[in-house]
Amino acid sequence: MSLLDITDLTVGFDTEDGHVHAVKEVSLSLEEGEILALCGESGCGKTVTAMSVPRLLPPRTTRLTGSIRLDGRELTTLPEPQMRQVRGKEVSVVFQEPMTSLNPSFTVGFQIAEVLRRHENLSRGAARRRAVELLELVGIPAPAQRIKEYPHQLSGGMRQRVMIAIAVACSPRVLIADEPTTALDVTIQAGVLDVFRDLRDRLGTAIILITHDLGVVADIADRAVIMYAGRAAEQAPVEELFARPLHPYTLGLMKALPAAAVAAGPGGRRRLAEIPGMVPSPLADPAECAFHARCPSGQDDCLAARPSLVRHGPAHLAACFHPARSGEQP
Amino acid sequence: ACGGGGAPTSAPSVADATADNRTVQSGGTLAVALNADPDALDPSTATTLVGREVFVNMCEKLYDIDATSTLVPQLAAAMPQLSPDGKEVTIKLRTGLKFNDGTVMDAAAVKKSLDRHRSWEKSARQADLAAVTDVTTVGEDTVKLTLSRPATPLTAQLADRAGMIMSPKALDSEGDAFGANPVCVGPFKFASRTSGSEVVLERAPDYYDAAKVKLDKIVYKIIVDPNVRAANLRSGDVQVGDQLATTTVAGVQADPNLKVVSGGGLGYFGINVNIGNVAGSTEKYGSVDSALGKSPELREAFELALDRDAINKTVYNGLYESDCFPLPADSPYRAASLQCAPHDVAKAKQLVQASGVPTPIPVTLTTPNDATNQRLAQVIQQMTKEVGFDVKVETAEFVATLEQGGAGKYDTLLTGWSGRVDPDGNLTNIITTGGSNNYPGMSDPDIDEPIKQAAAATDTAERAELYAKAIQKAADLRGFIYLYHNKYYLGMNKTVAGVQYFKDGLPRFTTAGFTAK
Amino acid sequence: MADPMTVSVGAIRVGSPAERRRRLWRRFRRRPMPMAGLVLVAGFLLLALVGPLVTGDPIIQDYAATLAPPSAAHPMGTDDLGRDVLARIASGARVSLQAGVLSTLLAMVAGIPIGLLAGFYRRWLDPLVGRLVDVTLAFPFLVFAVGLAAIIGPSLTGVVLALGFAQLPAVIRITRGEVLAIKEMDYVSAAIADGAADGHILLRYVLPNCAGPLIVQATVAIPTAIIGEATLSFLGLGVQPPTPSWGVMLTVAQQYLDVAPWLAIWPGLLIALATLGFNLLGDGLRDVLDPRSGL
Amino acid sequence: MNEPVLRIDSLVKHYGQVRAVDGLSLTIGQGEVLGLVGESGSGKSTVGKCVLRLTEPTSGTITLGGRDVTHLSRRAMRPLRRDVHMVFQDPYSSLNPRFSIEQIVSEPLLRHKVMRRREAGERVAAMLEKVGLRTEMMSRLPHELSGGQRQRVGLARALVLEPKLVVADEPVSALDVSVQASVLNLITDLQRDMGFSCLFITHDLSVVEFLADRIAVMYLGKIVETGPTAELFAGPRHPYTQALLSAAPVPDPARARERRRIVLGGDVPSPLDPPAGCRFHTRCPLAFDACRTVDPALTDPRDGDHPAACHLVTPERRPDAAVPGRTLEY
Amino acid sequence: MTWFILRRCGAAVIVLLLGSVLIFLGVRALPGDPALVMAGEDASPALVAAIREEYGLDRPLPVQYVEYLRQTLSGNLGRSTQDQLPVATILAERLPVTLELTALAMLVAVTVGVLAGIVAAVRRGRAADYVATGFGLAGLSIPHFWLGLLAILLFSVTLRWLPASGYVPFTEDPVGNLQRMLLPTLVLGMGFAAVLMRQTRSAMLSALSADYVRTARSKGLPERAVVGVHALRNSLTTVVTVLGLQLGALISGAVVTEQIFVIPGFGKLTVDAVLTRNYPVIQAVVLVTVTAYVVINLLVDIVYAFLNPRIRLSGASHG
Ligand SMILES: Nc1ncnc2c1ncn2[C@@H]1O[C@H](COP(=O)(O)OP(=O)(O)OP(=O)(O)O)[C@@H](O)[C@H]1O
Ligand SMILES: Nc1ncnc2c1ncn2[C@@H]1O[C@H](COP(=O)(O)OP(=O)(O)OP(=O)(O)O)[C@@H](O)[C@H]1O
Ligand SMILES: [Mg+2]
Ligand SMILES: [Mg+2]
Repeated sequence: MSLLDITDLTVGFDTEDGHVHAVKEVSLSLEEGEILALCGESGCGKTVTAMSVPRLLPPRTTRLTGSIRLDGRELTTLPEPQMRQVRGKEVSVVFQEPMTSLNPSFTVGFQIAEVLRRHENLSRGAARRRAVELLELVGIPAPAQRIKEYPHQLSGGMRQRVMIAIAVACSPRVLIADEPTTALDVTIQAGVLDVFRDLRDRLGTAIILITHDLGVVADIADRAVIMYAGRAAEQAPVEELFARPLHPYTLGLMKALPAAAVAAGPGGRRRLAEIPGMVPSPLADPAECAFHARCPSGQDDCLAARPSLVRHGPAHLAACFHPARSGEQP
Repeated sequence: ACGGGGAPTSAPSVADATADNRTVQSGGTLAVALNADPDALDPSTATTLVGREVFVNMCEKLYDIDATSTLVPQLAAAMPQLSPDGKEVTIKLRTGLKFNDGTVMDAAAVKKSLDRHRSWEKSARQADLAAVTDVTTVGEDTVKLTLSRPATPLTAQLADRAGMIMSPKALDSEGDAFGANPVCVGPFKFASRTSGSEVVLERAPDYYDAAKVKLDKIVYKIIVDPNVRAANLRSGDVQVGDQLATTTVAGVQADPNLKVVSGGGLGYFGINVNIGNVAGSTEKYGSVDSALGKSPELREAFELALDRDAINKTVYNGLYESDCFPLPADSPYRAASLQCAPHDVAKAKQLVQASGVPTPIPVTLTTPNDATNQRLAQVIQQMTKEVGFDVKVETAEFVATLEQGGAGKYDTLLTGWSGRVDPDGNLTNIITTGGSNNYPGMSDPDIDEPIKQAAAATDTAERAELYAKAIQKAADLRGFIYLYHNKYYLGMNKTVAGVQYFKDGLPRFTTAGFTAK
Repeated sequence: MADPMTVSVGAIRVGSPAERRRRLWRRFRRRPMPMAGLVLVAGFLLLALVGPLVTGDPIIQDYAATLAPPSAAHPMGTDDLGRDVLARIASGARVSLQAGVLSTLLAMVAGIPIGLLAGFYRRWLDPLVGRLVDVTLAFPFLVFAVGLAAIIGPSLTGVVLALGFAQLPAVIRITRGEVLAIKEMDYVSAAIADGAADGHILLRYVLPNCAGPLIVQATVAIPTAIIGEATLSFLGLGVQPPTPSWGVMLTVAQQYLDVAPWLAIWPGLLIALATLGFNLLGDGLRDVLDPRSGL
Repeated sequence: MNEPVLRIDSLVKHYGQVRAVDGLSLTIGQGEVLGLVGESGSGKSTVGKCVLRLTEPTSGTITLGGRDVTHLSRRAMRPLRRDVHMVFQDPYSSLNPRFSIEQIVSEPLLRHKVMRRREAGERVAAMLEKVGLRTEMMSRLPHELSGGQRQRVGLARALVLEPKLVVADEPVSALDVSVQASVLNLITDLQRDMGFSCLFITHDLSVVEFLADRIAVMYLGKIVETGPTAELFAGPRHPYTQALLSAAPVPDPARARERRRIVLGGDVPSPLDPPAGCRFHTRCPLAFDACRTVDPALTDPRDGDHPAACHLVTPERRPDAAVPGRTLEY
Repeated sequence: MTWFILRRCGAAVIVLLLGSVLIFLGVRALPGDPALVMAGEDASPALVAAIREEYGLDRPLPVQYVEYLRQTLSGNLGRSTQDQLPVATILAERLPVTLELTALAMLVAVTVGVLAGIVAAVRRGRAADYVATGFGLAGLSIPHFWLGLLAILLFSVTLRWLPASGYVPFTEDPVGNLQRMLLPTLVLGMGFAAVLMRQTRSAMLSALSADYVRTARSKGLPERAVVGVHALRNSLTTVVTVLGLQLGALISGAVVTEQIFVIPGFGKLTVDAVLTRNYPVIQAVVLVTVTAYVVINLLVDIVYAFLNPRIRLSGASHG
């Protein structure tokens, strides 16, 4: 049994335009101290998958089936009061937009202390002292002063560190980081990624890292799940994934990176590999391979049925009828 | 009493207030709803009817009227003594009277007040006392007025604000601001005033007839909206509601706890037709360029088109008295010769046709913007439409209508006059040349002369005859088309008795009180 | 800032303009409240535009039938001068419509250019306009209206002017706010970079993109103006007799509350329904035009 | 040598107290693609806006095709605008939502009276085809297009007048990898075909590495290093460039984890109050006394085409020469 | 912050000056000669002239304005032309009445409006939301005066539960005062409660969909804290601003309400003064309302600044 087990998670939303199939039959697991990357293009369901765990999706429109077990405890059916004990304590979240994710009206100290007082029953003073320690932990200089400041007084990188401090305040088992560095500059991003690595090493926190940047995946993740149109297309340990991508979509993503083209060789007519076409509408869920229309190796059988996730190596799964021959270089 | 063919409309039965002789107990506060905010409570400057309503219980005058509108002495001991040439008036005063601040009321005090009324430049009484050239005291209890000409209406003026006597002590201490804290001789004395909201009077201990006074306090509440006034009366928040709108009389009457008494009838209401007022009523008159202004025949047609009884019934629930002359039908000064022409659409049409003016003839009717006047205007509009007039109604605030009237900036205009006991007060200023209220700009020696002569005459019948001449002339000229005499309706809780309500429409509370349970 | 999520739903959004309109209409139609609003407003417009043609003369008086309760001849009864209340209601709807629409139009015509210029030329014009808006806001509307009626005489024109003036600050503020936002849009920069003249940018780029909030504002302003007209007429500052307006009718009705309550019921009810209709419609439009609130 | 298409001399732009650009010079030759990189807020966009006179420079000169345009009136500037166009970052706000695609693309044609409305249609259709959009898109409204398609429309609008210079401000940053690849390919293709020069602004090093002939690196309103792409990537001279390169994520787990990264401390200082001396000294691992007081000039130690603004980069004290106690790593 | 407050104060002063000119000119633009009004039925040209001189109505406008400004600043508001009472005294009598009315109405509006707004936002799409939204729409759609009339008809005339109208000072008869203020307060307050409810609801809705609220939820905070601390605090700034802006409407509303319920307050004073061309009173009344509006909005700005750390700490404010 893993720390976190997600089985057959299907999430949809009722909207005015119809039912949005956001996530379909996704299964994944997370081990203690592991950094699992969820990647894929915008709208492929990364956020929805991850937010299903702490149940932070809008309750009135969300239709969720499947099972999410944390340490064997089923979260999908947990009553809301207990769920609140899980949120922030066992599962915590770092959001993408550091500016808007912090409440502009309260000091960062208050916002950190709040979670401590809620879950750890710390006194006001103790919570404050702990907040200072936490800011130090995430690498903010002069933390004793910083806790008295308001979010708008901090830079983007610092705000994101504050978000992380809030998230790790109660030493959660699972930390979900939704594109934590996308809004940050590269030099800042490097520092923030270091904080995650450090937390994992020191606290053993398991991290689900959502990103669309394969560079970040390569840098920090242990394992990665590539999602496409709400489904997991491929799942593998990071080295394996980069060395032997099986799904044509994964391969396409890797080849589309400018860095890949540059690495492929200097000068001349450099071109990036394109993935033609567009992501299918999440309003429909046809029983065919969602990637078929854009797939270079697609064949008729891809239209007939939907490929399911098949094991191709010890920990390497791909959902494709015609996977790239292993060894094809990205 | 009035022409127009129909029998006079019978108003709903109204009890006669003066006939209410139930015994009342001593004490209590009477809440009275007034229909407007009085102006300054200074007899010299005051100009409003509501002001007079307050004064009547607080500031007694040399003379007063009684239930039959006969002039009677009040602070004076007797009716004035006239010298043979009519130019000297001797007034004997009652003795032993005190102002409500304890000061003794004597001839000196009367002289001081009369002089203030007469000669203070801000006094609105100057016109009333214009004939008086000097006031002298003869001993403690007599004053003598010297006149420039014989002036019969003077006694009536002295029965109104011009005859109110103010405490000399208060005049000395308050000066021009006497109105903010007035002191007179009266059954009640001024206690306090909240601007626009209420005036409070208290029983006056120094009053000479204090034993008659039962109420401790009168609170006048200013409630402008007639429906709210009626509602307050019904809910018991006030026990007396002044000047009920005709629309609310029936409702109040139907209430088992309330009764309605009527008074007034001296005033009148009608249509000014601008026939000569081009630069202001006190300036030189000229010729007005409007169909009605130019043509007496069209004016006649306009008047003939109006069904006064229908107006009274539709607009006023039949509660007023239709008439076509400024003096009430029961006035001793009204000659029997004065007869209204009957409502006659056919003749009106004929006149219009004969005039040769193409129809519809445009007429602008300026109207104060209250609901009742607007209703009246619309009825006039409809009635005259039939004979070929196209009346356009233009409402303006009351104040603006007065100004337009004075300045002659109107075509036709609805106005009224609150009415005076002496006919002179209803005529001189209004239909004689240069009168400040002569909005139509009527000017005719056959009007001016008889009125002037009547002011000097003392015999009632003689005066009546003179007035009849002037009035008939004015009626032919049709600068003002009289419509009706308005009556005042006073709503009262049945627990209130002893209220006196006369022709002048001023509820007197001297003897009023709450009935013993 | 780009919203990455919308890129992904791009697929849903594809469609011809007609399709898009149909989609907005569908979103709108599904909501019961805005639809009710639409029905009420349509009814009101029908009453105002067609009503007077089919009902009787609202002015003709019948002294034999004053204050008659509703009957077959007079479905809503008659008033104190025996006039048909139904006919007066229908004509009154016209006055309300005029007061509502004209004053709003006036405010828009005067306010939009001011707002556009203030927002566009922020440095010079904006502070001045800001202060003027403040003063306007500080001036109690009714005092202004009473004063205006006193100056130009009570009339529909006065009402429209006063109501239009009262709406002006809102229109200026909304326009200005929109301009400030739109000015930051890259498509405006692109037009400037192309060498477009200011006038062209204001009219072709900025103005059309302010339309949404301004339309919503109009649907909020019209009912306010309808009530405003009624209030002013109620205070005797509105249209001139014999023209019926709902507010005037209420003033008259006020005198007969106990003997002829229907006189007060009809105009009061219609004012409430008409304004309710516009308010519901406005709420609905706001929801539909602002996609965020739809989710 | 030919007159450069664009020359910027000691450009200064202050927004009130904010020193967005503070003495910047650069040139772009005919047909050259210059990549301007730097972190958020370093003043990249401001440079672009100054070139197009979307904002008035505080001082300095801007020369377009040999003509000083810094102080031209708006009217006098108008004819010159035929030759300079801009592509924006945000595919949502850069197209007027009320205009059809055809209107958007034809606007420049009509404005500069190149042709009349009737003829413009064909030209627009041709241009749309060039950027890979079907002509039936002409009647669509922007919100009916996907992000990639919108960006293509933006390109079509910028290129329809065949300008000599295109300022592209982060044209692909908001796009998903697969879309980004096709737009980048498109830009390279068009640039080669049409031969326009390009000021390409981005914060993504891998993009400029793929696309640019030359690169200029900005830090807090100044250029700290510039040089031919390959040379700069191979041997970055300024410590900031070095840090930037080392922090850029590499989509290869092996390389990503092996390489040694220079993690910069702290945040980018506020442009409200930039540090005295070398602006980078607050974060520079190699800073010494002179850096705090003296602002280094851009110099190339080898008198080549690759100058850097660092006290350590001098003919005597070459940056790679060991300074006691400090080493540059890369 | 200081800079911010200073700037706001400066703006307020400019608004007040502009306002005073407007008031002065506006009053003089009213047709109807006040002297004539004062002279009344018995007006004679001499009397009118005397009054005109007494009130300085015969001097040129700029002179009158400067004089007016000088007198006003020195606290001398003149005497009412209606009853000779000093305007300052009248204001002192009337102001507390309107203050009580508006304060009570505000209290009703804020309690009902803000609470209903919060509940509606939190229970969006459910019965409570529909009830609150319906109430909000009704409040917007039903004219004040109509509501007032119906209230008097029902509660005073038909049921006789409450006095129809009038006013008793609180100090004289607290129970009577509250009894009389109940209906006007409710009538006036309900309209504003509706406006506030709608504003609070939409402010709360946008706050509730803000990222920081999601963050608060992700901390496992109870809904009470999420709504009551995080969302509410940020909605309050909007609500406070709306409150300030609504003040003008509240004053207008008070005019009508006072007219219907015959409350001797500022609103009634205003209308009466205009109708009687009581220049000194009109000027003073409008000046006081405008000043009140400006001052309250200044206070609102300052409160806003305190609620909003961005302004409090930097003073940088745009727009
Ligand atoms: N609350 C919601 N209501 C309706 N649809 C939603 C909602 N949240 C997400 N979706 C839809 O679900 C799909 C998956 O969204 P999700 O946010 O998980 O994508 P993502 O992979 O995180 O993308 P991004 O990289 O843009 O964050 C999208 O099509 C999105 O539009
Ligand atoms: N209109 C403006 N008013 C005031 N300050 C501005 C304005 N535009 C930009 N700035 C400031 O100028 C500095 C440089 O901004 P600029 O947009 O040029 O940076 P950038 O390098 O393009 O950043 P990014 O990568 O975030 O787009 C920033 O600090 C920014 O806040
Ligand atoms: Mg996401
Ligand atoms: Mg930028």
